Amino acid sequence: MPTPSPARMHDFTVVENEPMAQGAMRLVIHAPALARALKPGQFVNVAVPGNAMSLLRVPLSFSFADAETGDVEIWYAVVGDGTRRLAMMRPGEASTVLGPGGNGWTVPEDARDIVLVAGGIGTPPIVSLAAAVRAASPDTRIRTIVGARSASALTGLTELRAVSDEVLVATDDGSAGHHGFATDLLPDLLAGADFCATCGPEPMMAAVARACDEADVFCEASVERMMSCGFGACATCAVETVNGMKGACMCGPIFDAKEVIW
Amino acid sequence: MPTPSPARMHDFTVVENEPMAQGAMRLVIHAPALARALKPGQFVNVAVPGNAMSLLRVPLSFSFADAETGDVEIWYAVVGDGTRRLAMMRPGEASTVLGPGGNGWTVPEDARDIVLVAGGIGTPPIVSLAAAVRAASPDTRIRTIVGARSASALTGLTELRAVSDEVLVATDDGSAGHHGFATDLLPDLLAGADFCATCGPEPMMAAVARACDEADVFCEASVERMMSCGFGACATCAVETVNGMKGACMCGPIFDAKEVIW
Amino acid sequence: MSRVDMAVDFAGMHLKNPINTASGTFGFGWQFQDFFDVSRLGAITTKGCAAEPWAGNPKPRMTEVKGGMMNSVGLQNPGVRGMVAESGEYLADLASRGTHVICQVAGHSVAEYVAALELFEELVPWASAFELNVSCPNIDQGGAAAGSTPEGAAEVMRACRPVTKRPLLVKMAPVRLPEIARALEAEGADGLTVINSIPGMAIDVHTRRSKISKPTGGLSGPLLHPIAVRMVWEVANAVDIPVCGVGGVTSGEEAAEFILAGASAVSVGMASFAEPDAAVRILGELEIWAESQGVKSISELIGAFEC
Amino acid sequence: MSRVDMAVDFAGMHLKNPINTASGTFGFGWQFQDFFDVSRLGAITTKGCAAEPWAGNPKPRMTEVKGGMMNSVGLQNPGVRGMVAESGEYLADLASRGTHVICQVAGHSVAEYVAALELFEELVPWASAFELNVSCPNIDQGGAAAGSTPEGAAEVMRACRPVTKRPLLVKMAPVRLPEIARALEAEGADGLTVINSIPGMAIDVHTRRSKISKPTGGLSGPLLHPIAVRMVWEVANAVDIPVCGVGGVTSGEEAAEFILAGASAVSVGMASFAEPDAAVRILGELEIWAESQGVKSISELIGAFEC
Ligand SMILES: Cc1cc2nc3c(=O)[nH]c(=O)nc-3n(C[C@H](O)[C@H](O)[C@H](O)COP(=O)(O)OP(=O)(O)OC[C@H]3O[C@@H](n4cnc5c(N)ncnc54)[C@H](O)[C@@H]3O)c2cc1C
Ligand SMILES: Cc1cc2nc3c(=O)[nH]c(=O)nc-3n(C[C@H](O)[C@H](O)[C@H](O)COP(=O)(O)OP(=O)(O)OC[C@H]3O[C@@H](n4cnc5c(N)ncnc54)[C@H](O)[C@@H]3O)c2cc1C
Ligand SMILES: Cc1cc2nc3c(=O)[nH]c(=O)nc-3n(C[C@H](O)[C@H](O)[C@H](O)COP(=O)(O)O)c2cc1C
Ligand SMILES: Cc1cc2nc3c(=O)[nH]c(=O)nc-3n(C[C@H](O)[C@H](O)[C@H](O)COP(=O)(O)O)c2cc1C
Ligand code: FES
Ligand code: FES
Repeated sequence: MPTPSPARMHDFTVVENEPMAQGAMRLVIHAPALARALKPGQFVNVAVPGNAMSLLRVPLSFSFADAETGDVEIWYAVVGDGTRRLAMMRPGEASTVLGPGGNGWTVPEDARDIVLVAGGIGTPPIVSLAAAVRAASPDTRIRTIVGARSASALTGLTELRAVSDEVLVATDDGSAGHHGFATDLLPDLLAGADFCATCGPEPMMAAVARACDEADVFCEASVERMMSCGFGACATCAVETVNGMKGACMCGPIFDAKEVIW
Repeated sequence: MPTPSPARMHDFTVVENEPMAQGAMRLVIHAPALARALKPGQFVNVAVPGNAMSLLRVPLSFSFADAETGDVEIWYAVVGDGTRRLAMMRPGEASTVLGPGGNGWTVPEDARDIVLVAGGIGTPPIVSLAAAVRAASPDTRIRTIVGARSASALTGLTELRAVSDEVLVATDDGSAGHHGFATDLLPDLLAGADFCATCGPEPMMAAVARACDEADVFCEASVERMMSCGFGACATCAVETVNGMKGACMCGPIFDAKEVIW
Repeated sequence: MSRVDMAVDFAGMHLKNPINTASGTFGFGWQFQDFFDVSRLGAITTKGCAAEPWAGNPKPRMTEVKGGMMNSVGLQNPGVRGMVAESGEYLADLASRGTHVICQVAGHSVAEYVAALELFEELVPWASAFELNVSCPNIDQGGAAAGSTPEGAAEVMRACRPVTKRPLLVKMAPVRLPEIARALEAEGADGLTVINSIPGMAIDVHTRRSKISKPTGGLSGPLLHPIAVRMVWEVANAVDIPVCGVGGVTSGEEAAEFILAGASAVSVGMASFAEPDAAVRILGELEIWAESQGVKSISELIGAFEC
Repeated sequence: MSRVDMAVDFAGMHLKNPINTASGTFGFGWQFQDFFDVSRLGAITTKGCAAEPWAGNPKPRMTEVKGGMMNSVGLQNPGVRGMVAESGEYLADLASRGTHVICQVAGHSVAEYVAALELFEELVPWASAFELNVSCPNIDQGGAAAGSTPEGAAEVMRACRPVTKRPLLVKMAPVRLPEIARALEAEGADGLTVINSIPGMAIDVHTRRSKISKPTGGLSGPLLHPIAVRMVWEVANAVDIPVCGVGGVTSGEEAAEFILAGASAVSVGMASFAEPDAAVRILGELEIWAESQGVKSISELIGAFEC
């Protein structure tokens, strides 16, 4: 029998839920057992109250999970009904969360020069990864590219600067950093790198995958799919790979970028 | 063209919403134009927030409508999802209400000795009627019977005592007043009466109608039906009468008790 | 002033906009006159009427279900003559103000449909079109049965077609749509209204009885919407006559889904119960959407679903 | 200890209680093993498997709709051999703990159903029964078509019947139920699972494209429930073989409606997604209801709807 999902049901209460960037919110929930269990790259699946017509949970990555305080931090874009309702949750409000879901990043043990590429609201799994790498190995070189539509939509700069050796910025409209795609900046960084991790819009990740392939750098990508269950029971989250369909919630969300058919 | 419903759309805010008896709540809403328009026996149709799966309003009678303060008082039993959500509304919360709906009582001008029979949560239209009759004519004799399952479920006693010449009580379990049906007490009161109004469970109203028929007293009854619109557009509220089907929301909720096929 | 022309052609009628009302949810129009200017709508469809008055079903006639409601009104109606006496003046005036009035025709048998339609043809010069309701789920014989097979539906259409030169629409049951649509088109239907409520059941598990007076009733509301959009798409792909979409419309975007799926008009149903001016709000939202699509006329969007 | 005997007989199986799981919403069982003791359920039905693995449909495969969800998974499955290799051990153990395992069989053609069933018959001694899915709305040929006419459904059944002596169930499409049910009964079906998801459509009105990768998908969730209860009632009245009710069950009372309408078993579907232990909660609620009805055995309540 394949290994079931590590996800369990947890109660949580909202600690903080505040705007953090254009269209994005920063949520802190208190869920001690979950906070202890989460590994960078995994996700959680949140039941958001307030709409009896909506039965499914909202799958979300996390940027920090603090085993000591029991808090988990989530950054999310308000895009539809579920995230709109989530944005209305007030500190003290309670609900349940399923997690951890998925596999997490697998940075090679010997990686000493890693490149991270985050786009839009794709920063959380990159932030948690960067922090973990830095904590584990103070002298691994971490260079990070963060992209967004516009300066006001950038997330995670402070957090990433705190643990990266270098942080480059790109915006579609040129309002901060490089005027253009995050991936424009990538080829220069890949020389010498031995691992790359990316999370963001699919076209961006596809470009990162291509660049890494050319530069022969092992690359992992965090792939999003519409998820109904988050623990392997429904097959709505399938990712087309060179090895056939693989569920994003169990075999992912982190995939070897070469395996994914972009 | 028949006369359209007098109902209009009103915003309201909750002023008070507190338990008043076993399973029953007292709600005061602020809706000045509605408060001015309501006549005893009419009803209002409240949009209760909190369940996107439930689209219809909750039709409710009123016990008091104060044209000066703009407040309307409603007594309601918590019986299902709509009234459960209503019970969760807090002072200051806002929504909309359609009203006034329906026709109201038509006490004969020359009625000088009236009998009122309320059962369960059917007191509100009886309370508003009693107050109006008393205000219009200080020396009309008002005798009232109030019934309920049990003492703790009785509503409106204080209000009815304030304006009635006599208030009799009946409870199914004998925990207050007469041990038995409200209608057991009726025949004695009907002698000499020239009008009777009743609101409560349908079997009770049917018994009142029969007793009035025997005593030859003109009787009006407030008839409840499942209502979808409350203003004559859907025909879900039909009441079988000797003159054919009549809509409870437009030709009622107050009917000549003789007309209704009980 | 909108920059998009909202007018559409529907079954020989030129509607100032695609918004219509679903039969049985809008009374005879005048019930809404104090809530909004009904003449802003493209059309209204009146409650189904038969040659003679019908009493409808016993109480209770309605229960709420998750995502909608279920009714067993059973086509209670005042009959064509009663309807004309009561509401004729209002409807004639509404028609004169440019809102097309579509009168729905009810019957228990082919002969009753013909009888009702003959009366309508004679008594309602102001009506732009008639809609044959061969799909009411709440009457014991006739309705549901007639509309649920291609043969039954065709038979009603064949008998009614000679009675009037005005457009004849058919309100379709949510079954075997493409087949029945083709059969109706072949018999000369001018347009199809898709869909009538879907039969459902709601049991009070404590009393073990139906929550309404009949074992089954007709479902309305948002729960129907994705099913109805699919059915409109199937019908629009199956026939050349125009379709009016009905089912669970509570917003302009939901109306837009019907239009993209191939509907030329869209009816608002139970949304008007809790919010009497829902139809005109939805019209406004539909207009905003049409503008966002960069078209000159909303008709360009009919069937513009890409797959 | 419950005072009500919750055991039911269903299609030759003696279930310790009527709660089953809907195919495609419960994986192969082991996905739920860390959420609750799966062996508390009467039965589970596994995801439809074909003789060979299927890749299913492109992304996106799911969208939420009001009152439910719509999927176009397209019966992605590892094939019978893959399923047995992956999940066989778990399922054999589950069966040994008294929970009946029903394996669903998928195919694009009559021959493919037979091929898959033959493989199952050979490889899964622990399965109590097989369910033919002739009604998947998400595959281009075969499924939907086969199950949507009495002839098509009968043909699949006729071809599969000789392959196994174990009970054969059929998962029915939400169309022409009584007719098709009678055809299946005549061909030797042991039980009917009513209903599969209803085809629907959800259009992104800004891009004018489907919200999923196919124009239509299968609807699940509470929006189905009153429709499914009606369909179970119709089927239970049409045939003598037992019925399993499926569609929108999120509570014991909703399961009870199916039982009153004539279902011997009830499957929990998408409710398990957001709440992995929904099935066992629903079982508990169903038991409380059965107790409240003053019966010795829940079987007394099967079809006990009064009308
Ligand atoms: C493993 C995983 C991790 C994620 N992490 C984050 C995160 O850290 N921060 C964040 O802002 N978002 C994240 N997402 C996306 C997030 O789940 C969706 O934005 C959210 O579900 C939208 O819900 P809604 O009800 O607000 O929007 P809806 O009204 O459902 O949809 C709005 C838009 O969001 C897209 N969407 C909806 N649900 C999903 C979903 N389950 N997966 C992918 N796209 C979806 C739809 O295609 C649509 O375009 C993640 C998704 C996955 C699968
Ligand atoms: C004109 C009128 C005046 C009313 N006045 C009052 C009042 O002053 N106080 C009060 O407590 N109740 C009153 N009712 C009844 C009240 O409308 C229902 O109790 C309420 O709608 C129940 O809604 P729910 O969602 O809580 O319950 P549901 O879950 O919908 O149903 C619970 C129970 O209430 C019954 N019910 C539900 N809706 C209606 C309805 N529209 N009409 C009749 N019965 C219904 C159902 O049959 C069921 O038994 C009145 C009803 C009408 C038609
Ligand atoms: C109370 C009620 C009465 C109805 N009466 C009729 C009718 O007389 N004729 C008809 O064709 N449809 C009738 N319908 C069905 C509606 O016209 C419409 O097809 C259905 O409600 C779906 O649309 P909705 O979800 O927008 O309400 C009725 C619906 C309701 C709720
Ligand atoms: C993601 C998903 C996958 C499904 N896969 C199958 C399947 O493989 N075979 C099948 O017969 N039904 C399948 N179904 C339909 C369910 O078994 C069930 O009939 C339907 O979802 C209605 O029940 P529910 O409302 O309780 O979910 C699937 C449903 C969902 C949501
Ligand atoms: S989300 Fe259900 S299997 Fe991945
Ligand atoms: S409630 Fe709609 S007509 Fe009376």
